[in-house]
This record gives sequence, C-alpha cells and structure tokens, in this order.
Amino acid sequence: MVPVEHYFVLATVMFFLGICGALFRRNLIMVLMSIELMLNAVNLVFIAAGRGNSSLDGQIMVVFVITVAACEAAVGLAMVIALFRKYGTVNTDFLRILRG
Amino acid sequence: MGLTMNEFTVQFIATLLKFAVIAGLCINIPPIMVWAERRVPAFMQRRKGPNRVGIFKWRLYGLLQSAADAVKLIFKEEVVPEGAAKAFYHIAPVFSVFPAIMVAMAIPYGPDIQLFGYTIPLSVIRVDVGFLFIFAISSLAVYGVTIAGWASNNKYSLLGALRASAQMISYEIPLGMSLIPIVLLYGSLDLNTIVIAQSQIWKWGVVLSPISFCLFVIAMFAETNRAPFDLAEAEGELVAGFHTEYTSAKFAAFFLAEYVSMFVLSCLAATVFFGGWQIPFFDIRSLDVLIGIPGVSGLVGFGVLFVKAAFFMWLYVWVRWTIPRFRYDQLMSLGWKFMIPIGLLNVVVTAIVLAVIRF
Amino acid sequence: MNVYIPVLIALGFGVALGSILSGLAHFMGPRNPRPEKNDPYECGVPKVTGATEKMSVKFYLTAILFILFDIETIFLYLWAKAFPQLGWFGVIEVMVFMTILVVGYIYVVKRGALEWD
Amino acid sequence: MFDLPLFLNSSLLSIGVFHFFAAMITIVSLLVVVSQHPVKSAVFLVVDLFLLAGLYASMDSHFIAAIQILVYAGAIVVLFLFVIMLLNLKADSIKGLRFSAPEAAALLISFIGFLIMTFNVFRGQAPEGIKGGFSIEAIDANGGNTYMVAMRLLTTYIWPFELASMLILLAIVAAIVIAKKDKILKSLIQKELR
Repeated sequence: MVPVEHYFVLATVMFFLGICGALFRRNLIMVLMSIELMLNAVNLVFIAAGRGNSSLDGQIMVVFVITVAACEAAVGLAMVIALFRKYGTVNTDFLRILRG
Repeated sequence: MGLTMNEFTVQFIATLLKFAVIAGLCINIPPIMVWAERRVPAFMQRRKGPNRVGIFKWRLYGLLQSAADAVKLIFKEEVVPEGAAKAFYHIAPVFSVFPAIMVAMAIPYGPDIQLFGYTIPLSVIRVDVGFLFIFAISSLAVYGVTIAGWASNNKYSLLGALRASAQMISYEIPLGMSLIPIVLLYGSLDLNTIVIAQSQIWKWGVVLSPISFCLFVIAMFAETNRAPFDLAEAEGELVAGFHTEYTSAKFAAFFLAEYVSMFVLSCLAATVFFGGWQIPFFDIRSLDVLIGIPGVSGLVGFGVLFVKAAFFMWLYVWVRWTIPRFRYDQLMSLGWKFMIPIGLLNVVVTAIVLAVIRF
Repeated sequence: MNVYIPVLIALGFGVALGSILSGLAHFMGPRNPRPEKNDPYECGVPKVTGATEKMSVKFYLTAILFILFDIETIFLYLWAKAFPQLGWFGVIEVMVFMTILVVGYIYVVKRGALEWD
Repeated sequence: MFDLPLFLNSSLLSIGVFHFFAAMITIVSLLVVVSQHPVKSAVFLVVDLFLLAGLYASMDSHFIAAIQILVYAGAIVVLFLFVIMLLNLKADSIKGLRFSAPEAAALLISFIGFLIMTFNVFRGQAPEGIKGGFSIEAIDANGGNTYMVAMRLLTTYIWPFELASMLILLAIVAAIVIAKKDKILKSLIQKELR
C-alpha cells in the first residue's frame, strides 16, 4: 500500500503544472487544456483520499467532476469558437485589449 | 491473496498462451478477410476472383494471394509526404493498432476450463467493468484516424479523418445504448456471465431484445467505417480518406486495425446476442466429463463462437456488395435522429416491461 | 490490481505490433525520394492550397453532443447495473433524468444543430 | 482473475507501480504544458489521461478508470482536437514569457501551497478523514466496484445525480447557442438591410 500522501504530492505537482500552463500559455485552448490537467489532479486526490479512508464517496465525486469537466469543455470551447469568429484569434494577448 | 507461487505460475503461463493464440488469430484475420472480400463478391458476380497464387500445384482457392500481398506491402517504398508532421505521421498506425488488439483480448472465447486442477478462464482480460472496457479502449481508436489525417498534410486526408472520426463518435452512442437493455436483462456487465445466461435459444439476446440487435448491427457497420457507411474513404470524393498518404506496412497497419476491430465487434455481437460459445439444447461444459479429455469444452466453445463470428464477418462482406453508400448527411441524421431516439425508447420500454414482470 | 497484468501485456503487444509495422515500412523498403513524389497527393495536379483549410463547425457540434450523450450513457449503464436492486425507484429516478435530457435533445433537433447541409 | 504470489504481492510491487506511473504522469504533464503545437499537447494529454486511468485502476477504482478513458480520453480530448483543427491553429512560440504582477503572485502562491503540501507529507501530517465502511475487500464481497458505485450514486447521491442531468441540459443549450451561427437571425438582419 502506497501512503495516501504520495498521491497527494503527485496531484500537487500536476496541479502546479496546470497552473503554470494556464498562466503562461497564450493560446486559449492551451489554457483550457491546463484546466483539464488541474481537474485531473483534483480527481486523483479524491480517489486517493477515498481509498485511504475506505470510502466510496471519493469515486462518486469523481463521476460528478468528470460530468462538470465535460460540460466545461463543451461550453468553454464553444466560447473559444465564438471569440475566434469575432476577432479571428485565440491569443490571450490580443483578447486582453477587450478589457474595459 | 492466499495463493501459492505454483498457481500464479500456472495462471501466468496460461495467460501468455491464451494471449499468443489470440494475438496470432488477430494477425491472421486480415489476410483471410482480404481474401474473402475478393472471393465472395467474385462468387456473387459470377467471376473467378484471385485463384492463381499458390505453392507449386496447390492453389488453395487463391488464399495465398493475401500472403503475397502482405509480403509485397512490407517491401514497398515508404513515401512520406512533404511537410508532414513526421513524429505523428509515424506514430499514427500505433494509435490505430493497439486499441484493436487490446479489445480482442476481452472477449470470452470459451467456457472456463479445468486443467490440472486449475480453473482457467478463456478470456485474457476480465475486469470488473466488463464490456465497458471494450467501449473504453475502442473509443481511443479515433486518435489513430485523426492524427493520421492531420499529420499527412493533405486536404483529402484531413477531411477524411474528420469525417471518419465524427462518424465514429456519432455511432459510439447508439452502440453503447443498444447494449443497456442487455445489461438490464442479464443483470451483468461481464461477458462470460451474459453468455452463461443464454443457455437456451429463447434466452438469447436477439430473441429477448431484437431492437437492440438491429441497432447494434447498424452501429457496428458505422463504427468500423465499412460499407454502406464508408464515407471516410469514399474514393470518388476523398481519394482514400485518412490513409491517402500512407504506403507500405503502415497502410497494412491501418488495414489490420480495421479488420481486427471488425472481428471483435462480430465476436461481441455473437457473444451478446447469439449466445457466444453456448449452443442451444446442449451444455458444452459437460463435454469434459462426457468425452473424458479435460479442456475439450474450451476448444468446442471456441469453435462455436468462431462460427457465429464468421457469420457476422460474412455479413460485412455481403452488405458491402449489396447496399449502396449513404450520403454523409443521411448517415449523420440516421445516427442522431433515428438511432438515438429509438435506442432511448428501447431502454425505457425494456426497463418498464422488466419492472412490471419482476417487481 | 492483478487483473490488469493481462491488460498490460495486451497494451505492450499492441504498441509493439504497431511500432513494428511502422518501423518495417521505414526500414525495409527502398528509398529514393524525389520532390514530385513527396508532394501531397492531389490527383496529379500541383497543390493549390495547403491542407489546413478551415473546417465546418458541424464536426465540432457533433463532438460536443457526443460528449454530453456519452456521459448520459455512462449514467444509464450505472443504473442498468443496479437495476435489480433498485426496482421501481430506480426506474422512476432514471425516467426523470432522461426526461430532462430528452428536452435537451428536442432543443438540439429543433434548433437544427444536427442538420448537415 | 488471479492473484500474485506472496513475495510479489507485498507493498513493494504497488510502490513500484505507483512510482512508475508518478514519474510518467509528471513527465507527460510537463510535455502537455510546454509543447508548442496544440495538437501535440492534446496527444500528450490523451497519454496523460490514459496513465491516470492506470493509476486509478491500481487503486481498485475500476469504474472510474473506465470512464476516465471513455469520457476524458475518448471524448473530451477529441473535442479539443476538433477545435484545434477547426481553427487551424499553428504552433505558438514559447519565447518571451509574459510575467505580469498578478500572474507572478498567483504562481508564487501556488508554489507556496505546493511546498506546504510536500512539507506536510514528509512530516506525515496529512489530515485524518472519516473512515467509511467501503474497504476494497468489502466492495469485492458486495458485488464489485461498479455495482457499489452505482448503488451509492443512485440512492445516497440521488439529488446530485438529477442535477447532473440539468447541468448537461444547460451545457447542451449553451454550447449550441454560443457556437452555432444563427441562420434565422442572420436572415432577419439581411432582410432589414435590404
């Protein structure tokens, strides 16, 4: 049995990489992919903690997280497409001009 | 947990042996099917078909034509198109082949056999999620197609890949939905349990849930990109679809993946709707005691399943030479506007009828 | 965890087979590339535009709907597995679930998102 | 299907499996983030999700492993690939990283969180949760992982389950409203212009 904490460290590393991607990539699609990475880190924590506490709730949370992730990807990418249609780019540097 | 080293060794060796047999089968299915796809239409159109290639005077009805083709394909020149994404171009066949091979291991090819006092199941992979494993792994086959089309730097490839992958994902839903009534009926996701439940002909899936069977067969044709749904390689408009730019053994790899997944879906159809390795009115598992040779039931079960699967393989060829190709909008509206509502209705009706009978 | 040993073997073999076929193509055949031969295939005509033209948004809408219906199928599988124990309770529960999604489906059809023209 | 012999079934093997997966996941996640072309990132993301499914399977969460591949790797990333191809995105250069103040602060905070987490782990101070009655042996004895997840989801978690359908409905409507060009509106505008 691997201690639960080791899974937490792995999840933290993944989450950190996801944050880096979301912050420093200019491409909106890359930002969304990094968010998927972060969601997966959270899923890993849920599963590991659920197993460590011999509980099933972690797995059920993951089912819902996957549902939410699917909806998020669908709507998020729809917005990317709408933005691309309107401004012809998905680069966050250009889209920054839109602010206020 | 409490097992000895000895049992582990036996099971491990058994797994490797089963694996070798099924992998050998998977590699030999494509040449045989290519041969069948030339001979069957020849028979239908009163032609001869390939009948020349043979060893000395034995021609074996031209069966060796496929072997010759395979050797030829390996020694052909590989042409990598200008401007292709090299790494992805080379890796796309791998993405296509491995799901097909993995999925083939999850079919129960026969009953559990007793050998030297050990119970050996005749499917290589048996996991808790049952045939969801098959759906999960085969949903990865989309990437082989998409990456191949994208990496070739050819507009026909890209369009063919997009078409093929959109078609594959569209028909994955009816395919999954058509098997929900089966789970409701037999109460299990495990394919071997489903087979054991179908001991009599009136317990077969095709008798209990004929609509599921129709949906499954249609989705099966579309899922493997076969005629009448072979829009992805409609040669009149798209040259050859996503593998336009692939030559030599890489082209063979795509062929292998296509035929193996055809074989797996045929086996799945036979397993779920036609009783798998069971034959009606006779329990194959009693053969061991009747004949007195342990393991003979496994061979017979394998033969029975193979005959049933061969029927579906033949159906693939038959339909290909009978029904004309659909238009792409027709294909999509068939999937989304006809099969999904019917599939949902099928689930609802099955559930209500079962609930009325059982509770 | 031990049931996954065959899965690993199968995965390894599948990847190996694919790589071998891919590698055979690369190393076995002759190689004499020429610029004309390496052009992307366009039925013999020199290529006019690149491969990367914009694709129809239809493919994307199909993919979105696929995800959402895929999740629905997953939930239905879970219910089907627990159907004998849940009885009528489960049937009604899933009917509510499906009614809500059928509303979405009807919206999709009415809105014409599934029309390929 | 069969169990390992005792000398392999020790914690040694599971630790080895975990470390293999952990190393692979870290490397592939890094590749997802730093790959220049979005298609490359998407392919690495598939590999990453596949590896995660392997990790879940090694934790006896069979059902989650299956839907991880089925939904995440098999559906969501396909959508990403389609959009990348649809928008015809090119590789973007990673040169000239932008470092604005809020981003640097966020990075710093997340890095501190990362350090705290790691520090706690090595001191062995993970918070103790409530013990449930679903050990792996209990789940196997009661009909397997898929069945137990199904029962728990459809009895205890009935409201989230029904709400999930509302969420999916909303997502369907939203995605179509946002992404689909409205032909009716367009024709109305054109009529007005005439």
